Amino acid sequence: MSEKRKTPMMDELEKGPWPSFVTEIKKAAAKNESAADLLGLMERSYEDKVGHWKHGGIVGVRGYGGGVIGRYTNLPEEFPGVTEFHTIRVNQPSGWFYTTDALRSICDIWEKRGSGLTNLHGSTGDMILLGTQTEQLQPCFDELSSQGWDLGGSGSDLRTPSTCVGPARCEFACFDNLDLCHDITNTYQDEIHRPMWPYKFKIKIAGCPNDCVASIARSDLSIIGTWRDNLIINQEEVKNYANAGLNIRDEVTDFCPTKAITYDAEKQELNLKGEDCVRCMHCINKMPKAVKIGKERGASILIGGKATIVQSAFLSWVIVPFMKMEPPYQELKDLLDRIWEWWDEHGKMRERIGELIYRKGMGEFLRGVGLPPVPQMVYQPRANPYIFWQPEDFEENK
Amino acid sequence: MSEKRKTPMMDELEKGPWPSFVTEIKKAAAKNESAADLLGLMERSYEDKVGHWKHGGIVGVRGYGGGVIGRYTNLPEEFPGVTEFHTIRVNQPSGWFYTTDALRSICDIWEKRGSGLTNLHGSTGDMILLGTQTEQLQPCFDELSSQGWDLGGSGSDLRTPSTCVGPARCEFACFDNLDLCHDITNTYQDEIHRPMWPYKFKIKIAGCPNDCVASIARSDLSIIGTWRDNLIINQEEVKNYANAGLNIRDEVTDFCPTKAITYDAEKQELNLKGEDCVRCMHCINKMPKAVKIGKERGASILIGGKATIVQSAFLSWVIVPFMKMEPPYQELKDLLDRIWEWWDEHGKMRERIGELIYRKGMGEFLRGVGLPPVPQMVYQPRANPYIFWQPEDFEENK
Amino acid sequence: MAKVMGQTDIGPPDFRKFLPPIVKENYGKWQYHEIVKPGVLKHVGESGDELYSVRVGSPRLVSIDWIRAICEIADRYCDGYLRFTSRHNVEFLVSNKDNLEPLLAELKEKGYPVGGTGNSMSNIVHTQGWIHCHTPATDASGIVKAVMDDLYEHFTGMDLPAKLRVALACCLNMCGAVHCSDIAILGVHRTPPRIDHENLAKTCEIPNVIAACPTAAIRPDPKNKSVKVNEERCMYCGNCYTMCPSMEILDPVNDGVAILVGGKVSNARTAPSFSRLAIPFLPNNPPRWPEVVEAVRNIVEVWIKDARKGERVGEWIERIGWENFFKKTGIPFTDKHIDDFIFSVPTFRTTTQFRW
Amino acid sequence: MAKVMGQTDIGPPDFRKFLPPIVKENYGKWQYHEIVKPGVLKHVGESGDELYSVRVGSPRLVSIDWIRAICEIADRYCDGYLRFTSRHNVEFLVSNKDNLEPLLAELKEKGYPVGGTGNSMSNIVHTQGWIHCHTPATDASGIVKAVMDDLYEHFTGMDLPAKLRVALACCLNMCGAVHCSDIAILGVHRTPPRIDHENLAKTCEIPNVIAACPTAAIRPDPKNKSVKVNEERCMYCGNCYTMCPSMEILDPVNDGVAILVGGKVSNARTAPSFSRLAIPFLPNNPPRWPEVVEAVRNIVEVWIKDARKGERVGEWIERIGWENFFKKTGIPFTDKHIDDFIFSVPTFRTTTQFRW
Ligand code: SRM
Ligand code: SRM
Ligand code: SRM
Ligand code: SRM
Ligand code: SF4
Ligand code: SF4
Ligand code: SF4
Ligand code: SF4
Ligand code: SF4
Ligand code: SF4
Ligand code: SF4
Ligand code: SF4
Repeated sequence: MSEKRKTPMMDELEKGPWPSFVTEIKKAAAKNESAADLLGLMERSYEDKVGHWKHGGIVGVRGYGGGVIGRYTNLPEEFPGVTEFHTIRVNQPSGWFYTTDALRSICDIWEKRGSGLTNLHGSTGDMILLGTQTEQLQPCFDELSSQGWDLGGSGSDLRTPSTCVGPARCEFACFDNLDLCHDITNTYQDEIHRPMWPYKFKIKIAGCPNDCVASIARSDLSIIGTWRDNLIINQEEVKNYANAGLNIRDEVTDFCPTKAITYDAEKQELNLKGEDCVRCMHCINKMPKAVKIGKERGASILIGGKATIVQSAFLSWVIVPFMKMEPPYQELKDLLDRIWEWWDEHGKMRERIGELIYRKGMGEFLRGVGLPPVPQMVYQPRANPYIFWQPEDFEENK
Repeated sequence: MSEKRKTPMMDELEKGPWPSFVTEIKKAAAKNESAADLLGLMERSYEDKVGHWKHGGIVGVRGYGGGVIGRYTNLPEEFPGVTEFHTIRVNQPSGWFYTTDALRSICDIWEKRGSGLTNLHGSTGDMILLGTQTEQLQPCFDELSSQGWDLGGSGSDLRTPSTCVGPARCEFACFDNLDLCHDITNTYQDEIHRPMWPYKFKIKIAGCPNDCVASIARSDLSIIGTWRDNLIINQEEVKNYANAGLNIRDEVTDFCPTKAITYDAEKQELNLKGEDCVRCMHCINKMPKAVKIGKERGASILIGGKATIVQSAFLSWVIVPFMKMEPPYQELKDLLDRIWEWWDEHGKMRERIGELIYRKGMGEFLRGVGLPPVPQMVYQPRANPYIFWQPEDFEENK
Repeated sequence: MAKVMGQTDIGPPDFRKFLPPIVKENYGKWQYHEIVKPGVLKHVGESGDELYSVRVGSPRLVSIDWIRAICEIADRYCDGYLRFTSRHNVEFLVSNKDNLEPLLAELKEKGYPVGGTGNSMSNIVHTQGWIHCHTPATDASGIVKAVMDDLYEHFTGMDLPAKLRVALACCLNMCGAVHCSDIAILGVHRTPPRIDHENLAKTCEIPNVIAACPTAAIRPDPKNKSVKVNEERCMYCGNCYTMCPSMEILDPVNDGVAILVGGKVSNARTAPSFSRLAIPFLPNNPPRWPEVVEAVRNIVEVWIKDARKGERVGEWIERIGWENFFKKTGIPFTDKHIDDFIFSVPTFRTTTQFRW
Repeated sequence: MAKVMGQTDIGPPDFRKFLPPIVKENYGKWQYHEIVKPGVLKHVGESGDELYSVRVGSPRLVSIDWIRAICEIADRYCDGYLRFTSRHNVEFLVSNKDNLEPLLAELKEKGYPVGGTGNSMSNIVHTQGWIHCHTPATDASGIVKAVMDDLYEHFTGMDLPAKLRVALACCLNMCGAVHCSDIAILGVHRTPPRIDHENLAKTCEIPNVIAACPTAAIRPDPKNKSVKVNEERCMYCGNCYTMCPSMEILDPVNDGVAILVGGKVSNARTAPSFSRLAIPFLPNNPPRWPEVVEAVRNIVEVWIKDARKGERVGEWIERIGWENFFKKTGIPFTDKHIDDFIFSVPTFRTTTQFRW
């Protein structure tokens, strides 16, 4: 796009209080031809009401099977700068903590090797470097690597794990989720970089049931902090909240899903029926000074979360109500290995683990990976009597 | 079975306070050889832990395709009296009301024409005449008919409709369910007597949401009385209940599913938020003198209820939130005709209407029978975006 | 003279012919009711008329002698009017209050159980079992008798937290409609059908047999002109046997009973709901099925002890959680309890909210 | 000299290198937090240390200039430490309280939106759209910009009944994970794929294409060495196109946007839940999608007016019932709202309990 194309619709999106992605593209376009053509292509899409990208081909860097999304426009003549416009997924640090130096190291590389546009961050959690040519991929990777960065996942591999801010800044964290995320990301570098499974597999780790990283909805394996003893109440702080004007009954205890916690307005005290608390966090969230998570901490493990394609969206399902979460996380890793092995053996191409479990049955999954069935795994037992009896069940008859 | 077989296990079941079916068989056996052999066959089954009946052949009476269940023992040599042992389904009167004369007319026929054993009643609602020979079927029917009795349904036909006691003895009845049951049973004699559909179709009619005839669980079409205005509260009677010691908060209002009704203990009064009442009956049930159903009465129509085979048990689904129920019930009959036509056209062999709707989609069913979609039909709208767009939806584009 | 053939399609007798006068007069105009005592309902009309109904438990499988006997009683106290209930009890309809106590006295003397009203256990809705059906995995009447004997006090009393509806079906066809009962007793097979290849093609339509299988375990076997069963996918529902006598599934050793709990039908308070698996298997142990009787009693007793007044079994379980149901009843939770059929996914727990 | 190849499998940098000193010292020992004002969190450690986090809205699609600009700010007030959130906002980590107000002043001056905490609307999680993907049914960044402009006051304020999480995905792959959002904006196709028979066999594995279809609408077409689509069974999910470029599904006229509501992710109070269909279709109307903006605002406003304090959108709807949701928002209910996929049955109403 040699002469400057008019982009009235793009320009319109520079107005208004929310920061504008168009302004960002224009900033990049000032220095980079691809970014300029991206702007033109977007205007064209806004006119046509249709995207102008073709299916990506297979592009990448040496030694890796994933981490790059190939992309080509279907209007290369009109927008030659985006003839090739691949994105690179860079694995973010646990909890998305950065120093300015670290971020600048990325900017410097991307200024040289790509469009200068990024997503901070991608929806899975990676830092997305948005748009470059095939020939730039390897040098870009080499430079990233030399600065201590590595690629995230794409394709049928382990996707880049991600986790909430956790103990770095949150009083609710039930274990060191940042460390766990870093640890498993490093342990499974091969699984992240070399697609070899039926389909993608995502892990997200939340420090507590608030699930600030949406793990239960967005990961095949969800690790969510929890505790096994009673929450801890500081009645002095209860009084302080009450005196500060918090309506404890209306805003706190009335919302307790099991009525495990009740408020004695006269004494200004909370009463807890510990065995009924399902650790929903609500009373803790509302009164963090007065109510704290218990001391016997670990995590619940859930499986199967994913979006709608093919068999419907699934939220993850409890498979381990409680697991201690301490380095080197061996129990978790052993479980992961068994899960992947079972999936690999039985899964069809492009079948997420949740869909496989649905197809084969939870019972078969549990037997396959050696997990004991417990009622915490279900809201309710089956309503149909369609039970698959196993040979072991008839031992007594022989 | 000429010499008398010992039946120690049957005898054991004559002990205990609950009336014994064995005693009943023995009473019949005293006069009837088939009944005597039934007792022996039962003892044999108790020894073998297995039934001794073969699949029934097709037997029946002239002009009818159903109403008789053929049955033959697989031990005819040992128990010749039950070589043939068919049952006859006699259509009960609405609400199972009888005079003693009417019942005796049945007894007299059955003494002559069958085993003398019956089920009062079968699980669908018929009077079951239990066990006779093929040659007795036609004479038995002829005599029943001459006394004013007719057969009920069996096979792929309309099964004998049944209904609760309703206005005959219940203050909760929202319409004349006894009359409706009688009316449609007579209107659809052909559908009851001549199987011609993909599978069975059951109708049950309950006078109110208490559903004393289990229509929502046990019929393909459930008609359940309801009302459209507010329930009626008599505050004087509220006070009477309170003074008589009913704990109105704990036993009544706390159970209201929507908190539509609350109790003012001071004034001894009930307060109703009419638009939140979902007509669950609870407050009415607990305080029938004080709370009464509304005045604008009719019924909700639900479809699809059935037991577990093949695709799981279904409870019926709301398809018409409210329909007036007045003779000649034309709106209902028109709807039934449309439903049956659609089922007949699309249903596979042995596919209940609920399973067909599941297979084809509720949307297609509603369009097929011409019912307007309303939110009352669902607990929640769909969570997936898998929408089948219809040609009409694109009219505007043309 | 040719014998007169019965007229067809006359339909059932008009119920109006069978209504006692007091019902005709107060039809649709009943005001309220009270439960005078267990088994005795009093309905009062706007007119002030009082109708007493006395509910009597029945074995359901009855001889004509039994029918004649209750007719005699009804003649004596009810002007010849009586009815049956949707759960197969008898109701004597007494319009003259003076007849009430004498009727009750006679019933007591003759051993008819009076009860089943209010917060009681009513009759067990059930099926044919070994009495008359070809597919049963267990008997019906025998278990019902044993359980009712054991829980008799809850039929004649009204001391339960709420109504208790027990049902039994002798195979998965569920003619007893056990799928929505507080406690369901269900006959279950546990071994795959045994195919009689020689007769199959003669006796059955192969496509229908194949279509009958909920899990698509049945495939055509053209070589044998028969079908094959993939035994790994078979969950022993018996539907193929219902369709086809050459798919014999009855198994004296491995057939037995499953217990499901927590279903209900009424719309009162909570929506109608399915019964759910509590005990996957108990053996057939005639004549009194002690394991089944004991299992039912255990559930009933834990419910009585733990439920709030007014809570049906399922409502109680939903409040305390299934975790606690299994803990409190001591019933082991197994992989068999976890659904793996079409609608399994909505039963899986998608939250960290649970009890330990 | 051969160019040095980057070392593989070094993994991401250790986050510990990037933690500010105050975080290292109070790691795992935070006591409690307060929201000082919209966008400003104060976390207090057992030590008494106070960390202020200032949350700034980001367009997510940012240039390196933007990154450098926020780095400059972080250098000035945060000793060079900052982080991003799981919803793509920036958080400036201020350990020195004295820097807080100057930072806020600079952010204000430069037009960075501060907010997204507590009972506010946070950033819209979204996807690529026409910026970079090959399957979109709508754009992502443009709609997000338009909606955020319109609801800006709810990002910078905290006056909502509860948190409001909006997400957008430009096609059914749902990279924006819209399936559990308070409000989900979803790009949808509405016409079946157009098959390029000539190229299909060359570009795609036919069995995989067939397997990709959730409704089994795709059959082999051996004559054409291609596939056939049974258009009656196609619900335009686009999964075949994801698998195979010869199944083109983009449609400039009929593609557009659906709105789903009431999902949530947290386990707080109620279990996580899916978003459910509110509006089946709104047209693509760039650059500002006024119909979409208006629809979202309408839902938000009705929620604000009607919900109890503390009720997320879905919690509010469950309390008032979907009947009332449709009534109060004025959104028409259609046959499209009724599920007809695998798990439809559990969504059908199996009770007479409903509101008129
Ligand atoms: C970049 C990103 C969107 C974004 O703008 O942030 C993205 C972009 C794509 N996703 Fe995604 N997905 C992204 C996160 C997600 C998420 C959210 C998440 O991970 O939390 C989901 C939903 C959760 C899930 O996994 O179920 C998601 C579900 C999909 C699916 C459907 C998978 C399914 O089983 O349902 C596909 C289709 C596929 O894999 O073929 C897909 C495919 C794609 C492809 C590769 C298109 C394709 O069909 O080949 C998109 C490339 C776009 C491009 O050209 O840049 N993407 N994708 C996200 C990854 C960034 C990162 O690495 O951080
Ligand atoms: C007699 C009765 C049981 C009883 O002891 O009361 C009965 C007996 C039989 N039922 Fe039933 N069903 C009876 C009520 C039911 C009910 C309950 C109801 O109607 O409320 C159900 C569950 C509700 C439903 O329809 O879903 C029921 C669901 C079945 C099924 C499964 C149908 C399904 O779609 O799931 C079958 C199998 C079939 O039709 O092939 C079945 C089949 C049978 C057969 C005909 C056996 C067969 O496979 O051919 C049984 C004959 C037994 C015999 O030899 O006497 N019966 N059957 C009931 C009919 C009496 C009457 O007319 O009053
Ligand atoms: C006679 C009968 C109707 C009939 O036409 O035969 C009947 C009669 C009455 N029912 Fe019923 N119900 C009858 C079967 C049912 C059934 C069906 C069933 O059990 O298979 C149900 C649904 C059961 C379920 O949910 O599983 C049923 C659920 C109710 C309810 C709601 C119970 C609940 O709280 O869930 C009430 C209200 C109440 O009792 O408070 C009720 C209330 C009543 C009242 C009080 C109605 C009235 O004002 O007359 C009647 C006396 C109840 C009592 O026994 O205490 N009736 N009732 C049935 C007696 C069956 C029996 O012999 O035990
Ligand atoms: C920074 C962040 C974690 C991170 O690693 O990036 C975070 C941080 C906090 N979350 Fe969160 N949450 C963050 C995403 C989430 C998400 C994920 C999402 O939105 O995609 C959720 C689940 C949302 C959902 O349910 O759909 C989430 C659900 C919560 C909840 C439960 C909310 C509820 O009542 O349903 C709380 C508790 C509360 O706020 O009372 C919470 C509480 C908190 C606290 C108060 C925890 C603490 O003590 O520090 C933090 C400040 C909250 C605030 O903004 O008012 N956080 N939080 C994320 C900020 C995202 C953003 O920029 O807006
Ligand atoms: S998930 Fe829990 S631990 Fe993690 S940031 Fe959110 S509230 Fe804190
Ligand atoms: S954490 Fe949740 S369940 Fe537990 S007491 Fe608090 S509000 Fe109740
Ligand atoms: S269903 Fe309603 S009307 Fe019929 S008997 Fe039961 S309570 Fe009365
Ligand atoms: S009928 Fe049910 S919903 Fe209506 S007010 Fe009474 S208890 Fe509440
Ligand atoms: S439940 Fe099964 S075995 Fe029992 S009567 Fe019905 S079809 Fe026969
Ligand atoms: S018993 Fe049921 S599951 Fe097994 S083969 Fe027969 S129909 Fe299929
Ligand atoms: S949601 Fe669909 S169109 Fe949007 S980025 Fe993901 S795959 Fe591409
Ligand atoms: S768009 Fe979806 S439903 Fe239609 S043919 Fe393709 S995969 Fe099947």
